[in-house]
Amino acid sequence: MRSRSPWLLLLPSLVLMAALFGWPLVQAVLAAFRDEGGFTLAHWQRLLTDPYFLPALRNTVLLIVIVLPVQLALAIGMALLVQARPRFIGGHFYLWCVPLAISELAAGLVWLSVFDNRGYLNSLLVSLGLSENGVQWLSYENTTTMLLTVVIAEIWRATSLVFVIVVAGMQVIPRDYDEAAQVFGASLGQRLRHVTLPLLMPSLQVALILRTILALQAFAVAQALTGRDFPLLVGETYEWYVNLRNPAVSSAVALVVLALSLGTALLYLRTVRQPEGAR
Amino acid sequence: MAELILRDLAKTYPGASTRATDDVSLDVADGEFMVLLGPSGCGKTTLLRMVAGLELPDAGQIVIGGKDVTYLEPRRRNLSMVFQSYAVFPNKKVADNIGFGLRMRGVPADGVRRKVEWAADLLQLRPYLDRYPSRLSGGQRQRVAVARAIVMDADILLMDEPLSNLDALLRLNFRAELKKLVAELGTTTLYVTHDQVEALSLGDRVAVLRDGVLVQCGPPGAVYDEPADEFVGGFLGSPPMNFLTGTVCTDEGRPRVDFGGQSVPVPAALSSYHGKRLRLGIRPEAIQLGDGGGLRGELQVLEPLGASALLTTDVCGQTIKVQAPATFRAEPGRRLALRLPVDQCRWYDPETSLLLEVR
Amino acid sequence: MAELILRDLAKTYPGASTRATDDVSLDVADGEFMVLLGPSGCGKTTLLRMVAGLELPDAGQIVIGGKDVTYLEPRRRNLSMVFQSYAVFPNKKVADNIGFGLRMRGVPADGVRRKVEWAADLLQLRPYLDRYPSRLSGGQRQRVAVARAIVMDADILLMDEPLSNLDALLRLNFRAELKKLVAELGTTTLYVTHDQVEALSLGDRVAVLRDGVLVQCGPPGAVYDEPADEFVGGFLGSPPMNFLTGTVCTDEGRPRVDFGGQSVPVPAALSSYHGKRLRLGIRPEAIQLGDGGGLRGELQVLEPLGASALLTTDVCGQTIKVQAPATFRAEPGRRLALRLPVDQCRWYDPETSLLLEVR
Amino acid sequence: AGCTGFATTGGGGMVFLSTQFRPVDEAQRFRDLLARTISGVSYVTIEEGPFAGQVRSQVDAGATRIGLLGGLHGDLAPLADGYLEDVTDVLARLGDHRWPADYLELARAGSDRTWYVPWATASYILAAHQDALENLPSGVDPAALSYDDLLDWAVAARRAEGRPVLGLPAGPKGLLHRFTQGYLLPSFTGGQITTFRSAEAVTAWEYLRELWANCVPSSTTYDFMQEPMESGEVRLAWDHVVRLVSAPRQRPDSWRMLPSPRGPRGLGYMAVLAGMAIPKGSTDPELARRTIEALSLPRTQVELLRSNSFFPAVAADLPDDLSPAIAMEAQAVRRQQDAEDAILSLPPVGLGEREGEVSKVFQDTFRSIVLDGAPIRSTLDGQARVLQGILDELRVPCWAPDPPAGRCEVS
Amino acid sequence: MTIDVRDPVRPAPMLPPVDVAPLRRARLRATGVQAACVAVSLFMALPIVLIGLAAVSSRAALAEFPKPLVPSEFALDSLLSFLRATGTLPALGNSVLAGLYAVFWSLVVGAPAGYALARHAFRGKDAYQMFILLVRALPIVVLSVPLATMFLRLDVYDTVLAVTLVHTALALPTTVLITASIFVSVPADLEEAAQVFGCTRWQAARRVVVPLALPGLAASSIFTFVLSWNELLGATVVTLGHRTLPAQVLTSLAEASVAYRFAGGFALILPALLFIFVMRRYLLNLWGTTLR
Ligand SMILES: Nc1ncnc2c1ncn2[C@@H]1O[C@H](COP(=O)(O)OP(=O)(O)OP(=O)(O)O)[C@@H](O)[C@H]1O
Ligand SMILES: Nc1ncnc2c1ncn2[C@@H]1O[C@H](COP(=O)(O)OP(=O)(O)OP(=O)(O)O)[C@@H](O)[C@H]1O
Ligand SMILES: [Mg+2]
Ligand SMILES: [Mg+2]
Repeated sequence: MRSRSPWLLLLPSLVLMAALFGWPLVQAVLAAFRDEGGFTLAHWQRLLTDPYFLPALRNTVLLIVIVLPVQLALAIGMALLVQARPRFIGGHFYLWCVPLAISELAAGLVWLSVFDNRGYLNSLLVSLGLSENGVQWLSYENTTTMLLTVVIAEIWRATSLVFVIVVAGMQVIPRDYDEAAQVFGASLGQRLRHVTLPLLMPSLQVALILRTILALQAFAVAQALTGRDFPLLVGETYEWYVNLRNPAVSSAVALVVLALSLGTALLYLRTVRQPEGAR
Repeated sequence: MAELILRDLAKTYPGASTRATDDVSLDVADGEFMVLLGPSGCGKTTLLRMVAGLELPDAGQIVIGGKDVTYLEPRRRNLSMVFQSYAVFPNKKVADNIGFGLRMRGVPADGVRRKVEWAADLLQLRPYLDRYPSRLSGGQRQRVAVARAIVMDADILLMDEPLSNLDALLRLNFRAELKKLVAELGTTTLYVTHDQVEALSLGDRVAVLRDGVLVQCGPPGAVYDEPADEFVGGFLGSPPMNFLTGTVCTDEGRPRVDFGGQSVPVPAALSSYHGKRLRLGIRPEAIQLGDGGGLRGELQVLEPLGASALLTTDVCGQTIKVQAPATFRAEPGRRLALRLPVDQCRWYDPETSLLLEVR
Repeated sequence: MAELILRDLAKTYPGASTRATDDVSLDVADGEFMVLLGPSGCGKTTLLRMVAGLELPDAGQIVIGGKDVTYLEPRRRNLSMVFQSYAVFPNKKVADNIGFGLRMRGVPADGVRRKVEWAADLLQLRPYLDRYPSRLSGGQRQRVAVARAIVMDADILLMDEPLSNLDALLRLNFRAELKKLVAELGTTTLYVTHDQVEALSLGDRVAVLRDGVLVQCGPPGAVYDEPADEFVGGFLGSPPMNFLTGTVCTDEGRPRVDFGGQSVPVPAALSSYHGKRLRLGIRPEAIQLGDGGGLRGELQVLEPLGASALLTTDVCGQTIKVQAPATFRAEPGRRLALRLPVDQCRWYDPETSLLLEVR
Repeated sequence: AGCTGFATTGGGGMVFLSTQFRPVDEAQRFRDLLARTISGVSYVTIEEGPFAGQVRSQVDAGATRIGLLGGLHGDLAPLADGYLEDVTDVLARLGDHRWPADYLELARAGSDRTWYVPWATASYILAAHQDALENLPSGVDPAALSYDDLLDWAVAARRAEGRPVLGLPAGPKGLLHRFTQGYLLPSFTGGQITTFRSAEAVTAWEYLRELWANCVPSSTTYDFMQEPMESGEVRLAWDHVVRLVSAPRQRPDSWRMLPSPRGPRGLGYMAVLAGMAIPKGSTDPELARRTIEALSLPRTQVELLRSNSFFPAVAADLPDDLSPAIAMEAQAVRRQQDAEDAILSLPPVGLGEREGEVSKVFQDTFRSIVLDGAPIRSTLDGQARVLQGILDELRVPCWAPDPPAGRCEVS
Repeated sequence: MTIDVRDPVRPAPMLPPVDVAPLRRARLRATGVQAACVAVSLFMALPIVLIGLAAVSSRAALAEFPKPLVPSEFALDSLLSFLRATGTLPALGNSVLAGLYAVFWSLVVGAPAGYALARHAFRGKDAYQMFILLVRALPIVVLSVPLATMFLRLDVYDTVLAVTLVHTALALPTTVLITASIFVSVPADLEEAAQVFGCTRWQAARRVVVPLALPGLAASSIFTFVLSWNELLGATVVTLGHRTLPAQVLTSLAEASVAYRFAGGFALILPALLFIFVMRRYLLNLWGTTLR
């Protein structure tokens, strides 16, 4: 039964992807290296001298490095809460998935209404008398608070994604293993480290890969909150493509995003995996 | 190394209509080896899980070493357990599985390794220490589960059918080792098995459960020889005890029981049952095939069992199984004389099916 | 209702260094009940899985009912199987689990229901038909797996330790029913068990595997009485056969074997081994405790086993286990006279450990 | 509907694809207007980016599904060559509507044919709240501000309120670059491109720095001034008329609309031009032409002003019954246009799709100098090189207010 | 002779009192868990409540500072005009169609691939995974024009089918990876049992594996639907007169006044909330008790 080729099952997806995106993809890659005169690196030069590019790269990486671990930890924590089956878990669970339903833009708007100068947070601070005019959370001068707000908004918006994957993964782990670990004296932390997380590896791997890739694609939240004061790589892609009408440079940025995504994905595939033969 | 006391443990699974264990009380002395026996679904696993703390009782109390642990978290009970489903961690190699509990306790790596190798040798798992469980056979996996439990030197050792998938030889060897081990360490052990031989040879005492109720508890010999009720007698022993219904009558002042044409003499104590119906219980191996005397039965089936032969005979319409020497040969239809030694006969009240005190 | 032929089946698991089955050839006649015996990890499950088509052999051939099925998909082989791990579908209620195979075959609902109820009654699963397997005890789950397999009336029935988690009584009953059932339907059966009694009482023939090699295959009595090699003798029987090493000498022209001080007479055929070392194999239950004659052994341990007592004795530094009547009583240290009936003695070559043809 | 889906264009009919009036309420108002004007046309809105993509891919594939296009000059000009029909004839037929020559010049997009029919215009002005007016330094006429007055005002207002109240649309979708391009630089230097790195430009940027210091810091997130104005965060704002109108519309009494300030060289201002164009292979060129004609009627254009606050592109008399907010805007715009020292700046002409990059030069300059505090001189030199690079590639003449020399160069 | 159920040989020892401290701890822990749940719920829900409240606030109420949590004045006009606008309802229909189609097709195409990844070890596995991620990893904006051209040539331009295709392809990586991670956890012996009992591989997967993998399928369905529901650019470039809801209105949201933005944002999330509500049961697994 192991002999039949898995490629038969993979074929439809391969065909669909190749047919829909294959050619456009090649074109995009070519565009980044070509102008009328053939091969050129001019677009990359243009990109590198652009004052937004390096900050965008830095912000993107920074955001992912901060947000991802927090989300992962939070999602696992939330999934464990679900496993504990407290009362009203159905309701809680539902609320926790709700951000999934919210488009990036709407999410940005929501948090803008909170962090805006005259938003809910400052309203609260002012009415509590903690501050006279509120804090300028989103001011371009406050890089830290700006980053903080984007981080909070991203955590709010996208933790559900990780959470749902992790919960789905936890649902299929037989309870035996956890019970055995309990009997053998493992504390909650040890059970997590030795039993739950390793068994969850496939799901964690997927959650990490998808989350990283999607995080690299997300910019509407940051844009809604901070405008271009907090540029992100994908935002730059849009900027170059849509507003500056320069598909070539846009493709170049896109390729940077692509490289980052695939690089991290490969890293996860190699490191976050169950050893061969386990399970 | 602790005494285990169960008091009136009751547990009903959510949604179930009957109790899984029904007021079970059991005292297991420090270092004692207690075997739990009972038909499938009688609540053995449930009991073990309550002792382990994986299931909380609805009522009752569990005391380990003088300390109440009824509701204590499993990991604070200092016990170890072989799960009926093995529950061997699929993500850990065999060696890590076996050493798991020790490592959780903070035993240094060196000590863990030594213990693991010791257990692996005992259970013939040496060649597999470096494999993942998915690449083991069923019996090998079960042995990993056993090894994981015995390395722990816990106060209480719970084993739920730990040898069910092992071959006789391995079992035999391990049984002996286990007995020695437990005796050396003085671990209090609660052991579920459906293997009669195991139960009788391993247990200091045997507790028989039925539908969640503890029916009898005593030394193996006592439970085997003097089953407290017909259920125990019918359950223990392979083949089980024979039961015959008869009526007490008196012949020349001495009471006899008549099975519908044939009768046997019974102890004088049974005279008070004159005219009443009684149930006679006798083990197949207690019946002697004589040349005459006793009951006459007609041979129906002869099954060779290797070390012995099992005869199914008909006595006045009631079936009696007899264990005969392996060398016994006879054709079905032959008439046999079955001698029932009086001291091997047990008497039961047909209504309550409880053992009657005769002596 | 088909003959099963296995020819030189070899299988090495990817990444494993040794063969799981090593050129196993076995013919199971139409309607025959073949029992597979062997130590844990010897390749029994692997063999069954190859027959089922779940594992493809590296070499060799499988023929069912005259048709080569070596590489055929499992579902076209018309067989059914009890998995060692049960593999009961957790998402289906017990009734649906049992009826699964029938429904796959398109049997009408009514017929399925009838069959399911029949099997449920047979395995005492009636009260649980409407439950999900997670709410069953281990033994109950195993019975579901068995029920699922027997309702199928398949050509070939594969059972991998199907009763390992059941109590003796249930086993006994089911065994009888199974035997009847299989005989009625004429299903060819391949049955893995480690229970000796089961193997000997159920099997038309018994096949013994060791490290992936088929060591002996024959009727239960033959395998038990005349183990083809020391391994089989030591493996079968509980307690297993005793083996004693001795040297052949001739006393007054009649050959004897000397065990280091004591000797027993042996058949004349063994004269040719004069001066050579031999191994004597004898079953514990074949040894008679006499008043004199035979070998003298010193009692070391007496274990009561219910239906009998197991004596461990020392004869000239070699251990002999003896099965004595349950009533036997003696203190360790006592000297016993052990009579070894000549026709119960088997002789083995100490080099190859193969049985010597003596008669 | 299984595969095709449900039509979202209302009645169906010819698709009028436009980047204008995207917000739901605006789109709805325009649809109503359109329905009153001509039938069989569905108005579909789209963002600027996909707009160009759509038109290009449809025309390239030879399967145009659009009848009529609407967009700003900047949206349509890049498509001029190859994707749009020549509408010179339409313009000729409508000759009596008296479009300003500047607009017609733009509509040619640097060629000798007309690619779109000017449809509506808009401009950028100041809006001031009553509270802010109270802080106006004495003696200053709010309707004739200079840039220094504006700065003084902003400072005064900040002192009075305890926080800055001047807002500029420096968000990602904000139009601040139009402020520098069309207002600040022309007012200070008299040019847009040629004077990009002049000494006067340095003064202008120094000024902007100072002004920015008195701006609401979250200005960098403002795309449109309407919300901060409504919320009271901003009391004094500069933006596109459409993006200013909602606060005064709600509280006409609290707000005043003012012409933009003037600088040393005059009052630089910019007009935004929307146009209608016919894509190559239009589904219904006839109906498209009729629609253009109908929407070019002065009457219709006044209605557009009423409903969507875009000013007529044709010469039309504004009626007296406009809503107060629009009337105020109209007045401010007119004052701005009619000032004797007015300097009209155009959005780039003939740059096609590189227009955005020119805008980016101004945005980036703003960012470096004002936000990041980079030295002005060197920043201007650096950006001038980028600008020059683009212009060199395109070899186009300059546009107003720069002198239309043979080739445009940063001096 | 005695029957010693209670074993009177040993005197019954004095039993310590039942120690309920662990129960108390457990209750405390349960309370802690509940508190944590509530905290997370608040964090997750508060912004939704805010946007909901904002959606029904009047413009004046939105402009207040400091804002009270509950708006001083309610108004439904933004929300209503939003709903009444031309095309909103058909667009809603299109979105639902596209979402459901995309869920269906991504499962049909993606789940088998996920299954193959989970059950087979084969060369090129990593390469396949990377390829499938490639598309997600490249910002789709740079693909938009060629994509639209292609659909025009294929004559499926401006249909829900086109949107479905794009969304299916976009959702495919998620579907493949999530389902694979779940299929890995479904014991292989169940599938083998099904095959022995007469199932084809396909039937075995459908009858045994799929029900057990339900949480994973639900998770990936949620992702697909939500992705399709919120996806803007792809839908914008391949449609014109048969827009999905985001393409129809989301475009304008960024430029509308706050009141409209909140109203629009809120209107967009409502149906997705409903969908999640339905799928939640599968995620939490109806048979949660039966699976272990
Ligand atoms: N998937 C696998 N990969 C590698 N080796 C395996 C795998 N499955 C089984 N083995 C090895 O192959 C040998 C035979 O295994 P098999 O499961 O057939 O044993 P078995 O006779 O059924 O034993 P048991 O009675 O313990 O179930 C064992 O030594 C086992 O370790
Ligand atoms: N989770 C559960 N929910 C409901 N009923 C259950 C559950 N687990 C077990 N039961 C029922 O409780 C009874 C006792 O189960 P238990 O597992 O203790 O039996 P057991 O003695 O271990 O049997 P076996 O020898 O078959 O393993 C059985 O009838 C079983 O059906
Ligand atoms: Mg059990
Ligand atoms: Mg096996």
